[in-house]
Amino acid sequence: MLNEIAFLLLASLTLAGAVAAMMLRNLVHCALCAAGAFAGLAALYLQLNAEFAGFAQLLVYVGAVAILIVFTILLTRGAEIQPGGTTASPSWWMGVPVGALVAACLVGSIMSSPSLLRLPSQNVQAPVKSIGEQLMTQYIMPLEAIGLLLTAALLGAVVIAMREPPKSEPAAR
Amino acid sequence: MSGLDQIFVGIGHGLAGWAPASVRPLVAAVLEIAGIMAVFGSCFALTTIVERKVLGRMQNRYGPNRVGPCGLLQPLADGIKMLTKEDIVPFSADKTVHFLAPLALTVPVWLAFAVLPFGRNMSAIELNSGILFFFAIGSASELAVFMAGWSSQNKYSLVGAMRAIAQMISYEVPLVLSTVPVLMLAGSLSLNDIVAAQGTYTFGGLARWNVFTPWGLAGLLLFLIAATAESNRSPFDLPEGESEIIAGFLTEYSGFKYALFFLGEYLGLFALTGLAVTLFLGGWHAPFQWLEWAPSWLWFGIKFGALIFLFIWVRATLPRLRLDQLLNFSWRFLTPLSLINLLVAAAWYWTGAWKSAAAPPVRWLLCAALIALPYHWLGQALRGASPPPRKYNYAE
Amino acid sequence: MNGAGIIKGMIETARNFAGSYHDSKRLTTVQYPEEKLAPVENARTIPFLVYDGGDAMPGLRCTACMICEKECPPQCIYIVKDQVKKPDFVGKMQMQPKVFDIDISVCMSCGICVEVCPFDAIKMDQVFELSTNDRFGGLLLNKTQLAKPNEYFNKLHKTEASEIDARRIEEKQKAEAAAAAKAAAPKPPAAPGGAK
Amino acid sequence: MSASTTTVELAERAPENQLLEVSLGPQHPSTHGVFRMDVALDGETVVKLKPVFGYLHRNHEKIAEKCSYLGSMPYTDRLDYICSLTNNWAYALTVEKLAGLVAPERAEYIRVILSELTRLINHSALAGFLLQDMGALGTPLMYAFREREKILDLFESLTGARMMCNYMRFGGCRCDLPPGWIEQARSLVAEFPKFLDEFEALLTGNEILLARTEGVGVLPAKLAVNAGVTGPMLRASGVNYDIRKVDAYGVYGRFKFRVPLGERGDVFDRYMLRILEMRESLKILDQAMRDLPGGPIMDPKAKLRNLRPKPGEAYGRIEGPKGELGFYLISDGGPNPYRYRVRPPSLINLTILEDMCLGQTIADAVVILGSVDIVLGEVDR
Repeated sequence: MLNEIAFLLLASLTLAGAVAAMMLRNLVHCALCAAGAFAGLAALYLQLNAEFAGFAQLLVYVGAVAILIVFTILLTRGAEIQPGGTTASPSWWMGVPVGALVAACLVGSIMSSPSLLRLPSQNVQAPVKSIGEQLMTQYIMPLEAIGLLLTAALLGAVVIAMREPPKSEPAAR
Repeated sequence: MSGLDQIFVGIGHGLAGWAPASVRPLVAAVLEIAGIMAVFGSCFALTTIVERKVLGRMQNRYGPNRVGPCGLLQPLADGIKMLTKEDIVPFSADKTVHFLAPLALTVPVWLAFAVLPFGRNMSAIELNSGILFFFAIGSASELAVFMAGWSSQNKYSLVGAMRAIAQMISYEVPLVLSTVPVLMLAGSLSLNDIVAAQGTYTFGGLARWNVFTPWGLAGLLLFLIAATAESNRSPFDLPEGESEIIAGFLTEYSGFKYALFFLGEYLGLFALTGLAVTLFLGGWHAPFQWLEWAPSWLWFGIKFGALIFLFIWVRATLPRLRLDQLLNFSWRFLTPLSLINLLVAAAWYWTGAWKSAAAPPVRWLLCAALIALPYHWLGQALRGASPPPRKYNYAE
Repeated sequence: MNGAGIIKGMIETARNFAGSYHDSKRLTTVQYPEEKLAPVENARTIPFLVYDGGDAMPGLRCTACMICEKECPPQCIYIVKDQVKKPDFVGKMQMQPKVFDIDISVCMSCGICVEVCPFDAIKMDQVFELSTNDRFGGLLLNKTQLAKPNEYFNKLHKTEASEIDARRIEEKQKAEAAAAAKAAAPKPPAAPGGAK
Repeated sequence: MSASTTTVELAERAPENQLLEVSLGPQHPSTHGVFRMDVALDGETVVKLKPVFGYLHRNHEKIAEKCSYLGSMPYTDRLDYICSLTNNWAYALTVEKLAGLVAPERAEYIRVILSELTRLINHSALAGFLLQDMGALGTPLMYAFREREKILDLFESLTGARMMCNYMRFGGCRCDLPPGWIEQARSLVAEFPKFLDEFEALLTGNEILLARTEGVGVLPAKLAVNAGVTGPMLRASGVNYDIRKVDAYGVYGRFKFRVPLGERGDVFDRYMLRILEMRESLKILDQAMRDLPGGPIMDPKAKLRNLRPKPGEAYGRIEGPKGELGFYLISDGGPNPYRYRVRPPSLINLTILEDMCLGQTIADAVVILGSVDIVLGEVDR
């Protein structure tokens, strides 16, 4: 019984955070609500006893990605609120059917996928040690690929952020 | 021995016994939480007064001694003052975020205590990925610092917040990397297993703590330096560099919110000190075999107090680093050193198989050299071509 | 070694920390209200008027010559002369101040009034607990509040006070000898005026 | 961060609107009094810096024109309130030049002893405050103040006040040394080197201090000379100019002491200069106390009260702890000076603050201001 209440609570919090991240005017508030949504998601993982996934989510998303989002908001446009802009654009009614279509095909593919059919075995214990071994043996290729991808992204970010030294760029900014 | 040692565990079980069976686990959990919050709450109050008295003694003065016997009621006086002080929220500040920031900082830090083993089977939760939980919770504090700095809408707090985030992110890397050798050698992420791994005793009854190995000593030093930076303490207290930007992200806070930030900072320090004791100083194990009779939580307390004294001692002595030096220090000195520390730990592990009599000292020296040389070269590289020592000529 | 300087500094603070428990030179705090520093003879805070004998007003040495009022840099002394004259310690008739106020909130305790006073009438006190709850009246001391006996002056500045007393006694004897001589030589004069 | 980036190149780094205007206002923990710096920051780097002062202006020079010569002597204590005795001496020296008075031997020796003790106070307090700006929470400052208290007790037992001494008169000193004063001073001078070694052990080798001060706020010798900078700041840039050697006023000619000179003129040199100058002052104090003559301490024909020097002008200067402290007096024969002008070393050393701080970070700007050693009483007069 306790589990269901906790699940409902956490799920509603996460959804509220996600919706708020979309609806609020002030950009920094949106970023913080997004961080709240990430934390809610991490709590859901923990509820399913997937400790490693939950803590990794908390560490990566709430620790780093949230700060990244907030920094990008600050450094690019700042958090000024566009005066008078309504949250929903005038042609919102065009969006509803497109949204419904995407939702339909998503639900369809989930329902028909084989993984749902198998009865989920009781809380499978996934200690960190076995995850570590799997990562290093069976999934070694995806891990290395992700590593390369992230380093490339890091280098790209550094190049963009670096301010060109004044001498090489004659024209004023 | 086990009577006094298990005294708290016994009390816990006794009290939980009275509760009806269905809700017993809940009551046990609440008791543990209450225990941790009581102990570390009073430890926070005690540390504020001990810090001011030790700082005073190091500066040839007494430190607070007017409130209560030799100043022991000073935290009570500070608490009342903080509660009664008016809580000013600047007009242009973003009210909600300004209000949430201290909470967002303090709540995660309380969670970090759940996983630390304070004594024999005295840790609130036994997670098999304890350290990951600890660092996941620890990383949430940056967001809180940003919320505080940005919401005060004040130049000084914005500069302070930016400094704080840059510092915390760049010092999280060496903090985590310096714990990896311990995990590698202990073979598990759970803190209880790590403490158990340090439980055996070598010749002469000396405990087999990690700090007596070269990579352990280097790891402890790296961890303590990174911990000072994580909790914004003295050589790295740039975020609230009083002499430059008043109180950094704390400028616009007063009254109880300021006290909450203060509490959050100290609890962060306690959590990191607790982790340092668990990882490197053998958790609640006694230093020598013949000292095993003392209760285990007492050893944890003694080591914890020693490290807190070390932090206060460093705060009394060292001036503050500049921001660019601070970041250089982390990225060009601490992080490479902690990576090299991994190699040293690996070397220690492979040379473990030597059987000859002279193996332990040779092995120790070999690994120590493996870490000392890079320490010297990186230090020279960091300070750049150190200018020749200044000679001052005199005019008659 | 890279960290050598920092470690030397840490040892220094540790020595001070340990020293503060046993070495008096390392702990120099005086707990003010309970312990008080020994009074320093030359110390000066605010001026006070010296009077001889038991009674304050007639015994005042001040002859309202207004030199200190002119010389005081912040002009914090206010004197009004009194028509009635009174004899001084040698018997000569001297003026006396009807009003003698010092505004100690303006006074910067420089001691120039003491230097320029020809009659050793004003000296520097050593009391520093001067806090009052009234900013104007409380800090404006009038003649009666300023007057203090010569014994108090002797207690504060012993060497200077003993010199002045010696000089005054010697002058008094010289004046009495002159008066006696004048009395003995010509026809018997009126009784000598020396009033105690 | 090369300190010599010119202003043009800096201004081009970030457009005007992105600069963060911060006023390190009069209400700031590390401006050594009521002094304001309007700083334009590009990130952490100082791009523009405008010093604003005048908050502590007390109209000292106009008041002096109304006061008698003796009357403005206590006001000179309030100029540089950390070293009041050197202010007194400079003023007394100038009036003696104006009125043609000569102080007796014993008074001259006492003046040298007191001004060297004041130099010890000022330099140790400066080193303490400099470390306070760098973030060492009070430890060096408390050690410096522990020594300063001993010297202030000496001043109190001699002149009557710890900081506002008002001790020197035209043609000598106000009162002679009380018994036991010289022995106490001698024991203090004997113990002082131990404190200096302790201070240096705590600080000079400290890597963080070296990192924070080397190459920061470099003052080229040419700029220092052109800007009229004097005192330890000038000597830290390597220019050999010490008025005690140049003028040899008072009895300084009889003492053997050396003048330390810096090499690169950065904040570390200025800090080190002060420590070395303290050691030299100790040498002077030893020699002065050894051959302190007896005799009167006041020129008998010096009149205390209505001193009316004959019309004319005089400029007397001494080597104050902060630099060349000068007084320029014009007398029209009346009891008070016609014109009374003070040459404040702190103010003149402060004019080049912007040149030193450009290109440095805001943390450095605070440390550079600390190394300039200003006292707002003297800057604003």
